[in-house]
Amino acid sequence: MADDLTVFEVFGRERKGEPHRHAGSLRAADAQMAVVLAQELFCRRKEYVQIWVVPRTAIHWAPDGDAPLGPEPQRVYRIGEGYRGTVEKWKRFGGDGDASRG
Amino acid sequence: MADDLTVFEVFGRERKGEPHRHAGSLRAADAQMAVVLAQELFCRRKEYVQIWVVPRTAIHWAPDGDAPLGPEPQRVYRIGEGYRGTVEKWKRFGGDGDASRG
Amino acid sequence: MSDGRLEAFEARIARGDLVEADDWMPEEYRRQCFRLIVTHANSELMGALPEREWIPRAPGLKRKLSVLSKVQDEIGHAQMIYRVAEDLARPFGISREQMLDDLIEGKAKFHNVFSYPAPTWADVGVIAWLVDGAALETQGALLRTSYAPYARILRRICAEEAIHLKHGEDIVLTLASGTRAQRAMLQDAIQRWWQPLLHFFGPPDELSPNSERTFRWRIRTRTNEQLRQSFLRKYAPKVLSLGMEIPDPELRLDPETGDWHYGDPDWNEFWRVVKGGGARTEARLELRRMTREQQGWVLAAMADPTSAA
Amino acid sequence: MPLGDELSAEGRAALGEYLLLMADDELVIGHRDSEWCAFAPLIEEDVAFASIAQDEISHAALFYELIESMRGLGRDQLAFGRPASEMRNATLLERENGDWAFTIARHYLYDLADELRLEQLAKCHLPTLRAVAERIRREEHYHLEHGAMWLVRLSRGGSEARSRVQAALERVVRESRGLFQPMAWEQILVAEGVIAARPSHLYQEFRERAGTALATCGLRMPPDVPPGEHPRGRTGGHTPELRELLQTMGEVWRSDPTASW
Repeated sequence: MADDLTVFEVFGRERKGEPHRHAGSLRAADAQMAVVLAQELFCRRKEYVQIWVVPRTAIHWAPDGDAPLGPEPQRVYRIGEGYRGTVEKWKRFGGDGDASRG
Repeated sequence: MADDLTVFEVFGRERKGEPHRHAGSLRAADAQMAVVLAQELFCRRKEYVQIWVVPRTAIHWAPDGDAPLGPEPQRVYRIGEGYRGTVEKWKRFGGDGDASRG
Repeated sequence: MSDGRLEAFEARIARGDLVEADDWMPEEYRRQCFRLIVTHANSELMGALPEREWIPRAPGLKRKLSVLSKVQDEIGHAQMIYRVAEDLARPFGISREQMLDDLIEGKAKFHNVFSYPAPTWADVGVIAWLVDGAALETQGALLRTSYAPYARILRRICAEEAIHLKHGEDIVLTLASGTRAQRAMLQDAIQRWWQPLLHFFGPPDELSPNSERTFRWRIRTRTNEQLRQSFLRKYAPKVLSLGMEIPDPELRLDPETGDWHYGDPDWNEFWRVVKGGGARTEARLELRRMTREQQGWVLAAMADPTSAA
Repeated sequence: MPLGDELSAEGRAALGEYLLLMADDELVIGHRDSEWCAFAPLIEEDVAFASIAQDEISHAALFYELIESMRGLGRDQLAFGRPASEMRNATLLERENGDWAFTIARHYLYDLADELRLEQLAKCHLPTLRAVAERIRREEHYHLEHGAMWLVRLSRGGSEARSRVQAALERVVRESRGLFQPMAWEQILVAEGVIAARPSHLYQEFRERAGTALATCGLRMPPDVPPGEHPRGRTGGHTPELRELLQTMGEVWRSDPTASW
């Protein structure tokens, strides 16, 4: 019987201000039932102020192969590491190098 | 015109063992475009090892918020279309529409 | 009936609660949030244009990559913010398309600074360092805004702006320690950008009905003057330490208060620019209009139902 | 051990020429890609295409650094300091961007040609060059996926989009032979075992691979052009569009090449 049920992924928001996080998955005949079940399974102790329920077949994911997401190695000019020389350069002007970050 | 494009929600896993967290959303013409664009919108700095991309219309939620989060009035997304068409490597394009990424 | 909800809403805000996209909110709260957020999105999109002119001319492979990456981030910020604005404005029936049309037809506002020309490479350093520094002040203060979807994207925007700041510093420091011509180019850029930077924070808050409500509902948490002072405290000393002059004879630090006193930055110029009179405003809006016409066919191809996979 | 030390003097010179050709290809297409920044047809695509532009420029930097290790000329000197007559890129890549259909069609077919070239390099026995080729191939995987996605979308996006993309393919194919222009030094690299076959001999396989790929996108591969009309960018036969590009690109750097920027 179980195999004609659809798998749904469940996401929950723990508090206002927090993004939804994956909480688990469940099997159900349809979306309405999945929502009811999810509230039962995941909200009994008010763990979440809101839940999202999504059929697994509607999820598209990346990466598809083994290539990692994002460039390898990391692009240094996109992160702070690419500009570590500025601390040194500020010293030449008597600055202590990080004041502008307050 | 741009507002006819479907809204997709994006979830990302920061490290192995971490649950997927909601990272944001984007508009795209279809799931293939959404997955390709989501990679550069959310992973330019290696923020995630994997991302899930879901059309917003496939999301069912509870408890009901007060404002509709659901399907865009002009373009109701057909759940059937949610079946996972993919763009394989250049040899097996999404063009023939049924290759599964599974 | 809704008065009950208004009280409850205001009590929640006063307690420091946050508002999510699908929560009930007074229509005026939604309108005020939308006004602030769509102006921010427009500013990010228009803000990319002065530096964008320098991607093709950036000297050296590292600078070419970092200017391109920075402008890409600004477009990425616009994407995140328009998405928040779209979800917020759906009950008003306003789409992203509508927001872009209003921007192009000069009906929508964006930050004054992005109407100014960027004639030299030094402008790229000054914009990335000082204009992004100013933006980081206002955005940092908005991290505590009550509208949660906006606060969430601001965390990422501020983290990326902090990297843009280092990229800008690196250019400015290289010019400041370079040839006489490079130092002169830097001084000229600071000369041109100082007044627009003071304008960036807006005139001192006369408690207009708008600003009073944005504070009561904790959409904004710091006044224009507080933000301007915070900017001056951080950046005026650093500009001076480079041996550069600041074009304001009255600029001085008040040792007791730690505040900087500055000469009147000509608010008529500010209002003239904000109402679309900036030197480059029309040219940049025209650029966006032309692009929209040339690419209408791509948007049509994306929306074409026959092509849905 | 600098790259190519175990090769003969001619072998090293030939390798330097091949690296310069690849570096100039990637730099010029990366520069053209970057011109779309802030003006792509959809804000979400604007961000994605700016990453592709950065990839190509970064790949150019990798090749220029390999040449720097062999000839001592700095990577910025190589990229910003040479006139059009010394640039080795194929003319197809220097053409202005035109509409989105031309940009996508050109990029996709160039990515296919580049993939063939990189597959060959990934088998070469010089470890440094093999490692660089491997890294670039990983990032090019995304370019092919991005190009395929757009070609499928445009070919099924209604009549105007379909005719624009088919017309763009006609223009691109007319100049794609220039990507495989025969060069004198090719034979030396084969003789010294750096690569298994002359790069210009990859043209037929390129046409087959492109034909298969376009068919699955629902598009026709335009016919080949008669041999006489092939562009000769790799031996200095450039267009005014490259001269203008280099003039713009070098404007600040050339104002004082000895200064640090």
